[in-house]
Amino acid sequence: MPKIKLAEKAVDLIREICTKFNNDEGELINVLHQVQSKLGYLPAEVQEVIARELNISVAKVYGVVTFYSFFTMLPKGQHPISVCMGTACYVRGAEQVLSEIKRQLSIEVGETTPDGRFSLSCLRCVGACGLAPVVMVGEKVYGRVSPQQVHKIIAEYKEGCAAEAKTA
Amino acid sequence: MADYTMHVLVCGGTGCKASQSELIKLNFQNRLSELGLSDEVQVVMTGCFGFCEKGPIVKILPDNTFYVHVTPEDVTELVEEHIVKGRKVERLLYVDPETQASVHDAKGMEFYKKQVRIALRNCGFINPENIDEYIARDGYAALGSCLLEKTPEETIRIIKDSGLRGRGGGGFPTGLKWEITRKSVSDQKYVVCNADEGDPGAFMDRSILEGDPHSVIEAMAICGYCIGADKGLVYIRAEYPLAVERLKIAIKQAREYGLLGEDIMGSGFNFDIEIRYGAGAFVCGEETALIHSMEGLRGEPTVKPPFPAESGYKGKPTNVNNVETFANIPPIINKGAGWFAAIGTEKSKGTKVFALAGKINNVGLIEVPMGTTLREVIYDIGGGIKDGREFKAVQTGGPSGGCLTKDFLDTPIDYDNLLAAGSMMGSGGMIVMDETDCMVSIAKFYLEFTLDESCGKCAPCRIGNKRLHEILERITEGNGTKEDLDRLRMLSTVIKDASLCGLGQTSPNPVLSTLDHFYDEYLAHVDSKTCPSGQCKALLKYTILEDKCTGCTLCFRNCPVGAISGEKRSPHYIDQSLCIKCGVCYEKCKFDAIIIG
Amino acid sequence: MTKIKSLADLKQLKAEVQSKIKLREKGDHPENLIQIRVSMATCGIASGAKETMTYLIEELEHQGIDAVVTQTGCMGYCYAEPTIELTMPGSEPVVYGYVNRAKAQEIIEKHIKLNQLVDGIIPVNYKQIDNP
Amino acid sequence: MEIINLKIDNKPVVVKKGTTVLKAAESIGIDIPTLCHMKLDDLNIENKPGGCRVCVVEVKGRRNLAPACCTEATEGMEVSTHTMRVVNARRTVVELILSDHPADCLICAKSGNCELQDLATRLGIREIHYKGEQSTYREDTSPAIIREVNKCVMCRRCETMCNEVQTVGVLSAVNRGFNAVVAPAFEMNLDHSVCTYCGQCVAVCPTGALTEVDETGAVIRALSDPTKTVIVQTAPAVRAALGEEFGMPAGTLVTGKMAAALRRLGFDYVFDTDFAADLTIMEEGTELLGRLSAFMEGDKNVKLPILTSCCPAWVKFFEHQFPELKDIPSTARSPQQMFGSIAKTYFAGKLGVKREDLVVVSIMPCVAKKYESSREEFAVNGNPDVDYALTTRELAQLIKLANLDFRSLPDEDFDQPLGESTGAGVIFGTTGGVIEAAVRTAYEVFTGKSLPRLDFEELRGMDGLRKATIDFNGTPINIGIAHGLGNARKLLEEIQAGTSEFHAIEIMSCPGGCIGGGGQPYHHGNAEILKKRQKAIYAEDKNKKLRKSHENPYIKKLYEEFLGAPLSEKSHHLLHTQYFDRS
Repeated sequence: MPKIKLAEKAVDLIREICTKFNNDEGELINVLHQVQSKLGYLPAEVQEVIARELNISVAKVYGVVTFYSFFTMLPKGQHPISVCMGTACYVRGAEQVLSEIKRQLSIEVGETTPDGRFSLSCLRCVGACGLAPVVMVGEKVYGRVSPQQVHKIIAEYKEGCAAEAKTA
Repeated sequence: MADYTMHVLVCGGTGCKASQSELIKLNFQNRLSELGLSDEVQVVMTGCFGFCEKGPIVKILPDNTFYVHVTPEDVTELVEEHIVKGRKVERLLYVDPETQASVHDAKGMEFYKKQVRIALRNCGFINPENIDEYIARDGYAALGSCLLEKTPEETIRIIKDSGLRGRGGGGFPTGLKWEITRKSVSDQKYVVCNADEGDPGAFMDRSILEGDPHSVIEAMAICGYCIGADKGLVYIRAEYPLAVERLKIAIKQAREYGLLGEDIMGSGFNFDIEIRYGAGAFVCGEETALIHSMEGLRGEPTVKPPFPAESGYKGKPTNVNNVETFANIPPIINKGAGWFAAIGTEKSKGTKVFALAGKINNVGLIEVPMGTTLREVIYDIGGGIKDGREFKAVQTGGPSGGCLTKDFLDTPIDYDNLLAAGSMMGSGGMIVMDETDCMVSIAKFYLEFTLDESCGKCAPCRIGNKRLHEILERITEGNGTKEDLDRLRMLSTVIKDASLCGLGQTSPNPVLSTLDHFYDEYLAHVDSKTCPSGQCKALLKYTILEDKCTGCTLCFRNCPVGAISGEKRSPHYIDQSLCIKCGVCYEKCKFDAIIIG
Repeated sequence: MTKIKSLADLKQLKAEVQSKIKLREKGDHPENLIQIRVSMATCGIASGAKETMTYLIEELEHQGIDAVVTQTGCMGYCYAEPTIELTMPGSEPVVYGYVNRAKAQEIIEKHIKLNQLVDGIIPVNYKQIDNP
Repeated sequence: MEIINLKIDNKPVVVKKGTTVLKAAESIGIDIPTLCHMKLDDLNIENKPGGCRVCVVEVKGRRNLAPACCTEATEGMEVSTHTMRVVNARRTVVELILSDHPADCLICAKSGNCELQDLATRLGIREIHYKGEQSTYREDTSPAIIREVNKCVMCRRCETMCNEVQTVGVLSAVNRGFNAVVAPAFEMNLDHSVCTYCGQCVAVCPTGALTEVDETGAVIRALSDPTKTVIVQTAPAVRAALGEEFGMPAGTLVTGKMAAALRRLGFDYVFDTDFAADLTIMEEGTELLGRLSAFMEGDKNVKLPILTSCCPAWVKFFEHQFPELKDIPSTARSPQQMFGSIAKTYFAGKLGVKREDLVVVSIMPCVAKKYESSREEFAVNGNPDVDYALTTRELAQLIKLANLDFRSLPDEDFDQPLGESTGAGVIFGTTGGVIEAAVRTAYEVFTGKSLPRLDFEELRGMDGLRKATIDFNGTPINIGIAHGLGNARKLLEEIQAGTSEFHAIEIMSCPGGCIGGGGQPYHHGNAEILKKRQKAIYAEDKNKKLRKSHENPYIKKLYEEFLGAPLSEKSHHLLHTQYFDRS
């Protein structure tokens, strides 16, 4: 497996997080949470450092990472889109909304657009069932989304990017 | 400036609106204006009263009079009698079904107030980020009285006597659980709060943690005192950032007040709480899996016994209760076991919080006494089915539960009745479905969920659910056979019987309960290859009615796959082998010449 | 912050905060003090409760209306988020649903300033356990 | 001791508290089928995830079926092991497992030895009612082990061996649900991992998901090549287990029949790795004495304890996990490699055969030996000292291919000169044997006296960690023994911490030593088999005329004719090695 060398800064960051949890293997999930929130994802090299710091096998770390859907080994898009697939959203048409997003971005669930702008995932009930169906873009929640609105929501972020590019 | 002395509230809920409540409002306004009373009486449209069977509803303030079944024609009488003369219109008053007496003051309408808030008592009342507001509403008084005035045994006795059962789904008696953990001998024990609410369509625990985090903290400390633990852990979904934030604030405030930490209120009892995060695994709601997850492992369940009460977190006796169970503890201590036991049914005491969702008007969080019927929940609180459609089923218990039909609408909700009906209480998700929902697809939806969330440890759940899903997929795609229906049932029975944990043991419930109650719908899918509710796309058949088709060619031009043919101005035809059932032709046809069968 | 070192401390604190809240609600200027609770659980925030709350605070201050705006948890009316509960001095609390900026403005202009009810009231349909 | 009374299939049973329903049933002759469960008594190895659900039984009063393997018998319990409900569930579960399993039994490496196959036969599965998608994974081939992941049934035995017993940590359950499988991190190939190739995963895998690399074809080709001289060496533990493959009771010694079979297979010379084991003792024992003497004389730089180095999985283990200790083990090569080296120099010279034309085949109880023989440092100009290392199982396969009726073969002797060995060489095959052999020689060399006794009972046994102090004529020598890498890790950590009290430590990767090697006939979870093999090894030692390595006449001759003396320059060149930091 070709190894990408992690930036020293990233290694230090992981070490720091592990130290904060006393390098206790029982804190593995907390460590993974914090590292992912800082680095965005958990590639193999990161898991190797965590394994070393907590003195556990990297297979075990990988076993845990692949067990929990919250952890990802792939970088997410600039604007991660999540469609709630809880029952309430499902019976109110989340599937149609999802397929419309897939169609418009030409990606499947779990993928990122080639320009790195959007990634798509499904999640289980964000607990905003009153607003079903619910779509989240980053931290922002969109409620009562219809397939017709998908274009508008995506455009918001496309324009946002364009505007950012202009000012930058 | 108007200075209203009287208000007329007209229900604007969906059900009442359908019965002309807007016209009622208009009539009121017109009549009042004619009498020159517009500046004295204000007419207001409200949200749903949750009493749709008796709608349209009109309430007149300040005398709190509640009129039912009001028609637009009744308005004149109401204005002239009640508003002008101050005489109540007897014939429109609500009649108490038990006493057969007309109710003059809505405050006396017990029936109307179907909800009793115990677990949710502070949600929506206090600022969850301010411990003082919690204390003002009796917060931490229960902890204080336990620590300083009661022995652990006495406290456990109260919980046992109250009849409280676990609200996470299983319904194990809480007091008994505490007693068993108390009796386990160990140098260290733990209290765990299961806040890994993962049922799709359930958000009770999230709401409690967001609205009243201190009640959970207080209850955990009481539990710690009872079982002999000085450490508590809250296992919470990482997908609930707001709940986490509020819980953190609450823990900090409790520590600052010395309500967590050492020597709480001078009792010598120490207790503190840590937060552990879930990471997106439904199976971690199962207590042994939850414990493994807290230990930094894959959240795979292990065979019970040993139960966590004997060997749990780090191999030490551990008491696991869910959020709602804990939220019930302080009021039980404060108001006594008898008070709590007086609410609910014989074997299910107290109340249950439900997250009401799906095709229902008033999606929301409700808390009703055990024994309330589904009909009351759906029609009197939930405001009935959305868009005036027909009720078809209600799904309780999430992926572990089942679908209940009309026949169960009058079944009182409690642990045992739901189990007997082929569903279960579960953690409290209640999803309402209408006639447009295909029950085979619903079963498939839940199976998909289970499939995604199965840990993969035991063979029946890992492979069996995959096979169940494949069969359902076959059926919804029109490739199912009658033998498939038998296979579904046989396989479901074994998965239930032989799986390792609660997830697998209940995962076929959505299949079995829909097979039981909607067998005809399954049959339609496999026999005539039709989906009665029109949800299964592969089973739809679009056809053009010759007598209605004008040959406008609009469908022909819009069909993305060229499945439609026909001469201009003569009836067109759909080639079924090419049709991808996208429905564009159906939408475009201006003459209703295309039907879905 | 002082520690609560005994049951007596807790009872004393309870009495203090209760009277403080009473003061806030009924207080010296009962004619002026208005209380608004904004339901700020996930559903509410997702529906814009934060914006509503900010608007209410700013607008009331701007207009010089003495009111206390606080956040609270889920009131249970998820279908009608954002929801607020308005208590006018001396009156029963009234719950409003779907309170966006426009609705909030209407509530200030009509209910708060003129003491008129506004369309969109949610009838409270549950029983609260009474606190001893 | 608390006693539990219960009823199984209406028969009363009395068992100790803590006994499982499975064991309780077994005690009255009720054989409940199992798949994932594995318990090796005396070795503290147990795998009971309760995951396969094959052993489910009905317990009165319980709503669901309970797994017999991890349900403790309780007072008054009433268990039914074959009601229709149970039988139906059990069959359905096996059908489900088969529905996600390739149906290539006929050509599967495990055919005939497969526990899943046996189960399907036993339950009379004739049809799979629930067909559907099967898992597909990439096959992973390494120098020693092949992972055919499609055949994984998630019994987790390999995971238990790799993590809890061996503490190597290569394998873990990964993913979840239908996609859950046991794999190395990132589903990488084994040869990129820290796998030691100990083969314990292979030894316990119930199906064909984990097997050794099959080299029988290459050996057949070499045997049929007239230009090659093909010689064979057989490791000590093979003779105590090979008979099992031919239906002989465990613990039957088949040394003579094995030699006869090898000769009939067409090997030009049939030699014994035990010879090389004696040679190892000469080198390693001398090294030990050298370090000990230096230590006694106050040399602070001397590295003690000395660690044995005959086990290739153990070598790879410390190269990955304790690279900073790589100066501590003896530099002596393993007997297999010493044999190869001597064969391709000394013996090839004697025969007048070119190195390239001499093919050295070894028969090993081990899969790691395949890896060891492929290590670059054990080859000259790309020509390995040992060309092929077959497992005991592969040899049995060859014998069957050659239509030999193994049981009726006569007993024959090994060829000379590399076939002569002492009892010391034989006991290399069990835990404690290497160090006992070393003590026999080192004592006499160190003290200059003849040993009063040859059987060191204090060094023998099956405990994972053992220690003993041997009196070297007034000098107490502390000896440690570990088998199973998890136990080895404990001793290494002591060394790291500087708290080790030992002068010499023997380490074997496999539980029981080579008799429990990954290449031995499958024990199917029966630890009694290992004990019987051990007994056979000690019996062979006892029957030998010569039982001390330094008394082996051919070893003496080898030094005289070729090597000079132990640790001579030539010895260093041919018989010693170095270790690498692989962390």
